[in-house]
Amino acid sequence: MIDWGTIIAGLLTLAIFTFLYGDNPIYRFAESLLIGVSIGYFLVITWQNTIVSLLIKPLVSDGRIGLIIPLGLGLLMLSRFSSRLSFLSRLPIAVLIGSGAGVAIPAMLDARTLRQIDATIAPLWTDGGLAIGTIVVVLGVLTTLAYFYFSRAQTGSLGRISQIGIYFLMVFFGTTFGYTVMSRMSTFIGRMEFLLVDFLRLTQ
Amino acid sequence: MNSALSRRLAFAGLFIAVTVAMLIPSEGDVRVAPETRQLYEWIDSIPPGSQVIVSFDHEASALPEIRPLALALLRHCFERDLVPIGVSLLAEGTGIGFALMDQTADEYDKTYGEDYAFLGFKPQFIAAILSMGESIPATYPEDYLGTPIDSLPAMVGVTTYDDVVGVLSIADGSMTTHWVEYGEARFGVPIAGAVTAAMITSYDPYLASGQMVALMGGLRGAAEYEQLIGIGGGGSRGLLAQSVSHLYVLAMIIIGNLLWWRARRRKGKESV
Amino acid sequence: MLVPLTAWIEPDRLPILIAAIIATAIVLYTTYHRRSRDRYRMRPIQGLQAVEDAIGRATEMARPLLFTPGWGGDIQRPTTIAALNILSHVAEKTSRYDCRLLFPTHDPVIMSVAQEVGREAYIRTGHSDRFQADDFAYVSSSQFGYAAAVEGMIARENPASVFLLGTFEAESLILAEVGNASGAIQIAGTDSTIQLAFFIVACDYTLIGEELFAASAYLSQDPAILASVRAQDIMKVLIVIAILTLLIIASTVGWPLESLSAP
Amino acid sequence: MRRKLPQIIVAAVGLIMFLVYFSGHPTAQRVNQTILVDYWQIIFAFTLIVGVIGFARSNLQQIQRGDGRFFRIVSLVGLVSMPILALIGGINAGSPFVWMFDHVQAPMQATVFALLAFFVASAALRGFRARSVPAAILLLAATITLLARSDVGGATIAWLPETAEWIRAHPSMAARRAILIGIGLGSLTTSLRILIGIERTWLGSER
Repeated sequence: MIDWGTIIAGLLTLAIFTFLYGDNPIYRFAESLLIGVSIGYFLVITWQNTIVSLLIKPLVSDGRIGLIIPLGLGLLMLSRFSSRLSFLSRLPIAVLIGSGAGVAIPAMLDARTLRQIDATIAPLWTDGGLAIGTIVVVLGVLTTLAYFYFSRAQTGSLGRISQIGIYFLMVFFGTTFGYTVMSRMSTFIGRMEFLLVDFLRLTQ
Repeated sequence: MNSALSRRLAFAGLFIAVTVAMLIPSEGDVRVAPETRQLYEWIDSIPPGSQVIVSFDHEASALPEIRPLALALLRHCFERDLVPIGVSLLAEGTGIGFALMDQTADEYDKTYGEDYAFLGFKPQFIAAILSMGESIPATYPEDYLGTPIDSLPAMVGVTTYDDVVGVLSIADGSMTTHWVEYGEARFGVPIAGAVTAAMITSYDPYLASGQMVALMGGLRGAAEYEQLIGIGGGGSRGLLAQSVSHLYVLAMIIIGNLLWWRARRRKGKESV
Repeated sequence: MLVPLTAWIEPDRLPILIAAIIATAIVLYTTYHRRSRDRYRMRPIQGLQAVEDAIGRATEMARPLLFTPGWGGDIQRPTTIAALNILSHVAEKTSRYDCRLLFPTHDPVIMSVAQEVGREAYIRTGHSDRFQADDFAYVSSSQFGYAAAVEGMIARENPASVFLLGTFEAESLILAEVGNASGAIQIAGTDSTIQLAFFIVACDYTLIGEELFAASAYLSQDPAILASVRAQDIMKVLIVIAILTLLIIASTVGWPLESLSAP
Repeated sequence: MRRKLPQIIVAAVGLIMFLVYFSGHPTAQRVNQTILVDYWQIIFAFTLIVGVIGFARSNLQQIQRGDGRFFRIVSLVGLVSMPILALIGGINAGSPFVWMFDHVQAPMQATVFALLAFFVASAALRGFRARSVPAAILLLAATITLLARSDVGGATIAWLPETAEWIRAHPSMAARRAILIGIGLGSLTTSLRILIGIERTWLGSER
């Protein structure tokens, strides 16, 4: 039996790879199809998991009348299609933005600030001598923070300190670049595995 | 050399190098990084029968890296008789996560609904994480297949994060950050991450501060984990091609720098 | 109605509440204390001139300008808000010079808000007739559907300048490399730290992390936004002082408390 | 009114969400749940519908105008086919909807992702120059990281993996931590500005 799924997947894979030579109609066909299908997929999944499971079912079968309010707010979004009424869509957007900001404040303070300060603090020297690792971390955190100080020109001693911060940043970018190369290569190898093993059957 | 040509040459070289490396069979042990061992030991220490949330926070595109990671972890979970509860913060993780759980459950003769469950996707990840912290049944009145979750034995006794051992986030992006910043910070649920190699350094401060209990990443991490649980898989394959590709990129950097140096020297001479 | 306070407040979250109150006080002070606000000067961020040049270039070449906020963010993300602030500035310029502005996004909410921001900028300059709402388009929520769409747009519309400002994930290098190959001037800025290495390599100018927030303040010269940059700097100074003090305590007498914040 | 009311809503909802963070009281939890699940999620679903309609409309207009007609039609067919398939066969394993995802969407997406490997190679050839001290540091860190994680036939330099791990756990982590703190503060002040009502960009035009 012909495995149409693998054949189609293989051809579409090759179609995307043609972009490496340059933009062309084959790639553009694949791209257009991908955009359409991916929007359709997301729409279906969101419809099923949100509109049906969180709105229609509880409203119709459990009679949760309170859901009329978010339903109404959601419907206000549709006012965007009228230029006269589109300001109404600001109300639901206001709910999204307001709640997002409200939950972000404590989360940012806790997870990103207090906990990270806390983790930076450790004795700089112990009975065994200087704690080199801790000292490097402290130096890195402080000098990099200095680089992100915008209220004064980066000259004089602040300039020198923030220059050290740049060196730390570069170590981070370098390490990250290394790991990202690994990731990207893994993905490519994965696609090649599909092409060589499943599609062309060149190897096991 | 003009830039379009050099680009295409660089592309062609990568194609050839990787293809050749993949056609050569290779095997061998790898050195296990400490962070991979840490994750292994964390899962190994969980008492059998405990529920653990496995969150498939990735899209289909990262599958080559995600799949071996997810399979190795799920196998370990099932082998230890843990009860994984699958969720997803990204729509595409839904179908993939369900298929991966299904596949590994079969290998260990586990029954859906009793030994594991899959709740599916909720959009707007921050809202999803926070509302699960208040009540999982209210966030997911039914599972992915449409069964009411109070009828699933696997979900018995699970109402909030307090009732699970932790969250294992399998991610190709920054979703694990949201688990840390909203799930851990607010509800104190332990977070472990299995992420693509590219993402791993961005989580280092969270691992160092204890906001994450464990972290491993990449195809290489998957290979190490496979070695720890003694089951070969996608991570161990392709390791040679992986190493070759790293060396190829290093070669590109060196060639680029040599060309640039030469051009600069020539320019320097002309101006003198 | 007498309820014990502890029933309502979790004691272990108090440090965060205190920190939030301090932060609010600092923001209010820098925003509303007029005298100190008027005296405040932010240091110019290197290369912001590049933003103006990029807009000028698109006009001269009569080619569009493409601005995209990346795949990773949603409207609640401050990075997105900062990017939209910059968009407002860019849109004002493009409306004056009648330069086409393309804004593809992966998020329908961002699309709605960006349309509002764009329209507002065009109205401000008196060119509302030039505003094209359809150029502020939702393309796909899927990461690589979005990447493919923007990549195709860059290859075909051939924008003279590309602005990649916002939250980016793996799609960053695809967009930056395609833009680079097309010869566009590229300005990137993101708080997604892993992508920065790639932006630094492939783009003409890159705003690193917080510089994006600062750039939005500097470009708009909006006193309220400048005030918040200053507020952040004050907080940073407090953090540095706190770290140094606590380090000395921890190294000499030992740190008495188990942890600063909630577990 | 057109600007005031949204601002009041933002401030009210934001303040509520901020305050419930500090409370474990059942009422607070219920409020939290209502806003997060009922409001946030449901409103988002509707904005998605708006986005999809906008996408379809702009494609239809372009089809009428005649630019890229064929490709626009392909997009629209792709878009419409997924809900139709879902209606016919459901969305569970084995359905045509899932088949489309597995054999059309997923492979293409993974391949777009795989293009990155090539862009990494060309960026490495073209962009990574040891022009200055910072650039040289970046290159050195990248080289150590990559070499430490490539062992061809078990051959590695003994000290390399440990050095790479130390770099990642100390200097690299420190810089990342400072970035995290900085961005945390940036996010914090932006959120505060939104709640206080100083930040109004999102409101857009006066009309």
